[in-house]
Amino acid sequence: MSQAEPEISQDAQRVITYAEAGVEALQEEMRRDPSIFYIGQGIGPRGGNFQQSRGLWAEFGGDRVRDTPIAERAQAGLGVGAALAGSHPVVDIVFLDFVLEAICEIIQQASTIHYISDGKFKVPLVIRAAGGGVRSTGPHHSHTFYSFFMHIPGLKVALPSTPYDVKGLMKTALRDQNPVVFIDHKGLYGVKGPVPKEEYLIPFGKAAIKRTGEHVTIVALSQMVHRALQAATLLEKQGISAEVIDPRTLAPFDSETILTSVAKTGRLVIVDEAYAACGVSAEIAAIVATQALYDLDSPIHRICALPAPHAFSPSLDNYLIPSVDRIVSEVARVAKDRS
Amino acid sequence: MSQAEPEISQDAQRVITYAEAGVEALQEEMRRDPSIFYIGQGIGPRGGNFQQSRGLWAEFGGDRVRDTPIAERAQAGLGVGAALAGSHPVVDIVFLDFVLEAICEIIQQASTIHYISDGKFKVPLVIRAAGGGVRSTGPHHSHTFYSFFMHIPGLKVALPSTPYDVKGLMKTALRDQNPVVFIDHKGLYGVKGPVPKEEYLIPFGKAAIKRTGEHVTIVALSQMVHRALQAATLLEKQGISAEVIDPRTLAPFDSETILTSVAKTGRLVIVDEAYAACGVSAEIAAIVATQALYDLDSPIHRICALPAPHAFSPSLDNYLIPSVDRIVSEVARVAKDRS
Amino acid sequence: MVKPSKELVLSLYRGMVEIREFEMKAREIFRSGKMPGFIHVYIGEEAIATGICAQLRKDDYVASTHRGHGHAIAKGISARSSMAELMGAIDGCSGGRGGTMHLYEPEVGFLGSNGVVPPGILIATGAALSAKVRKSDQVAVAFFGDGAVNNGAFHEGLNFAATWNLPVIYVCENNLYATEMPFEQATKNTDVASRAAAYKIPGYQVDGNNVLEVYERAGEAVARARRGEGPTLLECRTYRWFGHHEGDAGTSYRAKEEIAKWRELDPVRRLRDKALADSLVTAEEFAQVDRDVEKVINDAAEYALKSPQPDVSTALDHVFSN
Amino acid sequence: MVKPSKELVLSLYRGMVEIREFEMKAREIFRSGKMPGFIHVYIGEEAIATGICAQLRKDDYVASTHRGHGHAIAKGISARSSMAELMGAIDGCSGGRGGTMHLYEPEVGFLGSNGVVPPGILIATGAALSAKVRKSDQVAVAFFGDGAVNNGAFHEGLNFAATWNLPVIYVCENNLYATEMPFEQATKNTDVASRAAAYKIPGYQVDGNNVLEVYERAGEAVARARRGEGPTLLECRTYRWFGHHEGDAGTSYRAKEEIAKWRELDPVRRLRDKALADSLVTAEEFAQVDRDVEKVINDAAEYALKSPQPDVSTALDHVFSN
Ligand SMILES: Cc1ncc(C[n+]2csc(CCOP(=O)(O)OP(=O)(O)O)c2C)c(N)n1
Ligand SMILES: Cc1ncc(C[n+]2csc(CCOP(=O)(O)OP(=O)(O)O)c2C)c(N)n1
Ligand SMILES: [Mg+2]
Ligand SMILES: [Mg+2]
Repeated sequence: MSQAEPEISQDAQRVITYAEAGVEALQEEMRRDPSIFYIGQGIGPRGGNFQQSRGLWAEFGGDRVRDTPIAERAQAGLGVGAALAGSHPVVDIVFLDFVLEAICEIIQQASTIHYISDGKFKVPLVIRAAGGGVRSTGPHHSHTFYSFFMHIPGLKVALPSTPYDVKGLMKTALRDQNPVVFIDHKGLYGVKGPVPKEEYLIPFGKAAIKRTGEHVTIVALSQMVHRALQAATLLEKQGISAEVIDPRTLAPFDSETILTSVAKTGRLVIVDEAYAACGVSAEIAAIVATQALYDLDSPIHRICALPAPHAFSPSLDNYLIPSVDRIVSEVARVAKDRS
Repeated sequence: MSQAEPEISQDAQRVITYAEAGVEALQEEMRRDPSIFYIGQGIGPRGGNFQQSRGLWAEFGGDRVRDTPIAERAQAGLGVGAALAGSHPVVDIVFLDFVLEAICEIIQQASTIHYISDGKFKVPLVIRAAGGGVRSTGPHHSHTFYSFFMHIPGLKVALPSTPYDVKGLMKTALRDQNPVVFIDHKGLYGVKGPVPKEEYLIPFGKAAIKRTGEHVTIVALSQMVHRALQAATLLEKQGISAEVIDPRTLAPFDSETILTSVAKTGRLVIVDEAYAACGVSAEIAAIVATQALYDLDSPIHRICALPAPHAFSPSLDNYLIPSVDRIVSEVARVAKDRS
Repeated sequence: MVKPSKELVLSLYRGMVEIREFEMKAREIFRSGKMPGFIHVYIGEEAIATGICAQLRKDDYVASTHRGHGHAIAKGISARSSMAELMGAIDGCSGGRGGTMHLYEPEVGFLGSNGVVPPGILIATGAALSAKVRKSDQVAVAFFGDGAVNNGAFHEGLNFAATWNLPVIYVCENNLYATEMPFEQATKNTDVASRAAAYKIPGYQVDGNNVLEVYERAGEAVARARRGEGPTLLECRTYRWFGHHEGDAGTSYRAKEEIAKWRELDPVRRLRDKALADSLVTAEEFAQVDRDVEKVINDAAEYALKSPQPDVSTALDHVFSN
Repeated sequence: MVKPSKELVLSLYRGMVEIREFEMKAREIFRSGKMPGFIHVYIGEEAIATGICAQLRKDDYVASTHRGHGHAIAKGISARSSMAELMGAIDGCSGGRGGTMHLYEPEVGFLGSNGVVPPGILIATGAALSAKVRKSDQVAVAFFGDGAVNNGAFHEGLNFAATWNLPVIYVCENNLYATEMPFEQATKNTDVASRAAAYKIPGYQVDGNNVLEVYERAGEAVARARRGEGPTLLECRTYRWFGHHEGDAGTSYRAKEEIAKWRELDPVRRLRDKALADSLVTAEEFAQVDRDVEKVINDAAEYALKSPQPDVSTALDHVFSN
């Protein structure tokens, strides 16, 4: 369970963007499996707000790649119905924020039906959306409430941070027979990374150790993985060796990799762009405090969005979200704590 | 901050139900403040599914107590608009489950407007709903996702467990100038308790120590407060003295009372009818693991709903939700842990 | 209306009586205290599920509501496994996990009753979309009450189906009340069929207590959908004889005269009287159906009452599928 | 149409030009790279906000959309504080916390533009409900695009207002596209005004590029609402000259000819030409307005560009109110 990134990603020569990686996964799986179709606002000819569906409409046609009116609740509800009837729909809500308009269908219907039908019906449904803020997207377009989905049994949740992970996890999502909430990050769509041409899948529930280290474990999510890695490089100069773990999926959740790391480092910092209260950062803290209390040499520490709505003004916006500087200084404090 | 229940509740001679206590609070405040009005499904002549609005329509008339069609999103959206226009609406969604249909308006609009209008607009709005399961209410009528609201800054969240708390907290909610999500428990509406005739308010952010104890701190929420108290009585017979704390409001959250208690007992068990992952139980664990790690003599422990949809069948239903037996045995294990 | 055949009359009669007797039995068990949860019975409205589903193939889809026992039975879930489900027992169609508001059966295309008011509309629409994308000629039916039509999901669902020309039939069971709220307090436009115009689809008002009329209208709508001509909205006017759920007498907010008037329009008796008057079916033939059904229902009750509760060792099974 | 007075024409002209010039300036600043976020400009649609708001009192309410600069200015937020808000600066009407999609101003009843498509409909309806409960004669206006009408919130909001007879005017700015999606792909019924029938309220189609027509229709609807006779739906047909937001050219999914045709229907020029032809207003009088507005907008831009960003020490202020 607890290994550094598989070899394949290091060997890969080819470098593509996070958005392209998602498209490739969809393309490959849609070619393989005719039951997959894709619906959402602007995902047809336009190719998605973030180019996250570029080329799919041209290749698969309007029957399998459908632009929808602005009706998120119905989009999700139709996805559930289609999944029950044997399709494997991908419903792209584009902005994670607007998943709120559809969350009743995801939580009440999609997450429960397999269980309450005694396993008779399956709900193979991917709800895709991009979370996080980027360039003053402001209060209604920057949300990060992925903890809501992790709270609910019956949902799987993927939260990729690299092109490699996007592709491997999306392919897995499209073969999973359960509802999967697949959360990209708006700020990462243009980020490039190595993605092999050969087919690969990334299993759900397997964290990636994005950097190995000895003194402190940093668990970071989504875009914060990149900031944590930058911070780790800077911390190295202070003589602090940080291990950076990206859970990659929130459900199933790979506690083992984190527990193993904390057993080694004795220190845990969680970095999340979401709010702290009842966030994934709380859950990770709880997992360690309930299962590995005696491994800790220092209190757990959380670095999260400060508790205010997402502000438009760049000054506030940048201040509210964890920065590399903040991560460096707070991790350093934890690493040096000898209390 | 950290005191046992105020004297007044012990002295009170009068005993009324949880449902009646809520009605009384509404009645008193609606008499005092003409800007309050109340809308929801079946809260008019019918007096609410759970008699939670009994008599209000008769007293205040159809203008201030309005039955609505089944349109939760609009109910909440209208509440926001009315609050901006100077009213103080109470929107009763009746079942917490159906707050999901309206949560977009609560999170995107209600929670943000004061902040993003630079403090110019206020959103004095009470969203009322009853959570939890009772007698096989099943998968669509038993939800407990109050952690969602605790996650979001700008929302206050009340979660009363007794008639006394319902009345005092509802009165406070109706004087608060912020959106308050007020969560009753379906299974408690018929529960009786002392409620003084004299006016009182319970400030938000002040936990109640429902029972003092020495060996272990149990933080319990909503209906689980009652089960925890029953368990504490049984544990006493085993020589285990448990302190039972009810946070009463989740936002603001009274960490201090819990930290003080854990400093004394060295052991923390959290009992919640909600799921563990990213739940309030996670947040409480995180608060203690980040702020009071060295006070702990034993790993934190969570007793929560098992991770499955709410099942209809009584056998499963009872098994999935924490029972008094389970609380007794798991708390005893923690209290005796000498690892 | 075309003259119905004897077989058709007997089969529709049997369908309605089975639902009626199933519900009467469920009420009896509920009142005995043995049934968990809260049941919403369909008595008085049997003609709708029966007339509609008689036009469907086994592989067509139905999505239903909280008041869904009748739809389930009409679509082909057995009385046995329906009743066992109401008991929360393992032989129920949902293994006891779902209960009264959550009957499921893929074998007969029953995509679930529902504890939430409007999602069935969306689920049926989604199934219709799936059929269309798969180029199958299956059709989907959404049953829903008057309480659902003022909800946003109704609007979104019908707009999708109209725009994409999906093979779905929207069946509004307008029984004039949503819990205790009269429909005319929930909307200014109480003519549900007229709302079809907003989506540019056909909408018809149907006498929901006349099974032959429902059957005929359903036939047209299903044929239209099957031909790829898109959705239809059918407003079936009807009435529930009893309260919203068992425990509600249904008499505090509805006038005695109104209840009596609608009881006069009993769909079972109307079909029977008409067929007798037309000398199409004999009293003995009807009586034979009654006796058959009684047996089926008694057997179902016995079966359900004997079926055990799920073992707690299975409590975490089926949270996820493989 | 009644003959407009010279004062009215000049005031409507001024209103439209102020919005036009505000938006042109905002585009300029945006293109210079100094403006954060993404702006959605209102150019081409000025007649609607101007004509509607000219019928409102200061204490009436408006709830708006992502394309809300024009509504804000028409309702009385100054160009200065609007432009500063677009800069995320402290002198903005929302202190820089809201930005382009979140202008707020209680002083003039502006209940916010919105980053989410349909909630303004509900917010205006709620404000109207508040007015009614308070027995005030205030009215509320919801502006929204064609993109909102297929959303459930539209349906729920209009049904509430109709049923409760609320003083609200629903103004659909039908500019034929929602981002890149043509309205006829989003619905089968592209006649928005006709949808009023579903709620039994009056609905009118209005030439949204004719400010006098908008003004007149708005006057009737506001008067109706003020008299307690309930809501009205106005579908104002219009067109945005540019892309959905700055950065989208708006040309890949819209035909050149279509854009050209609508530019011909420029509401500012139409009003001007008509008034000149009627010899109601002189060219010099219009030119004077143009010069005045130019000054106001240049001043606003200067003011906004000088206004500082909020200090981070205030980042956690106003999360809660006392
Ligand atoms: C979204 C939602 N809101 C509220 C409820 C509670 N509820 C259950 S049934 C019902 C009334 C439904 O009335 P109608 O649709 O007319 O069906 P009927 O009971 O008359 O058959 C209500 C309000 C619910 N189940 N779902
Ligand atoms: C609920 C929701 N879904 C999606 C979006 C993304 N979005 C922003 S504007 C827009 C198009 C709106 O079109 P329309 O209502 O016609 O207004 P216009 O831009 O044409 O003025 C979309 C889809 C959103 N803001 N809110
Ligand atoms: Mg009804
Ligand atoms: Mg538009």
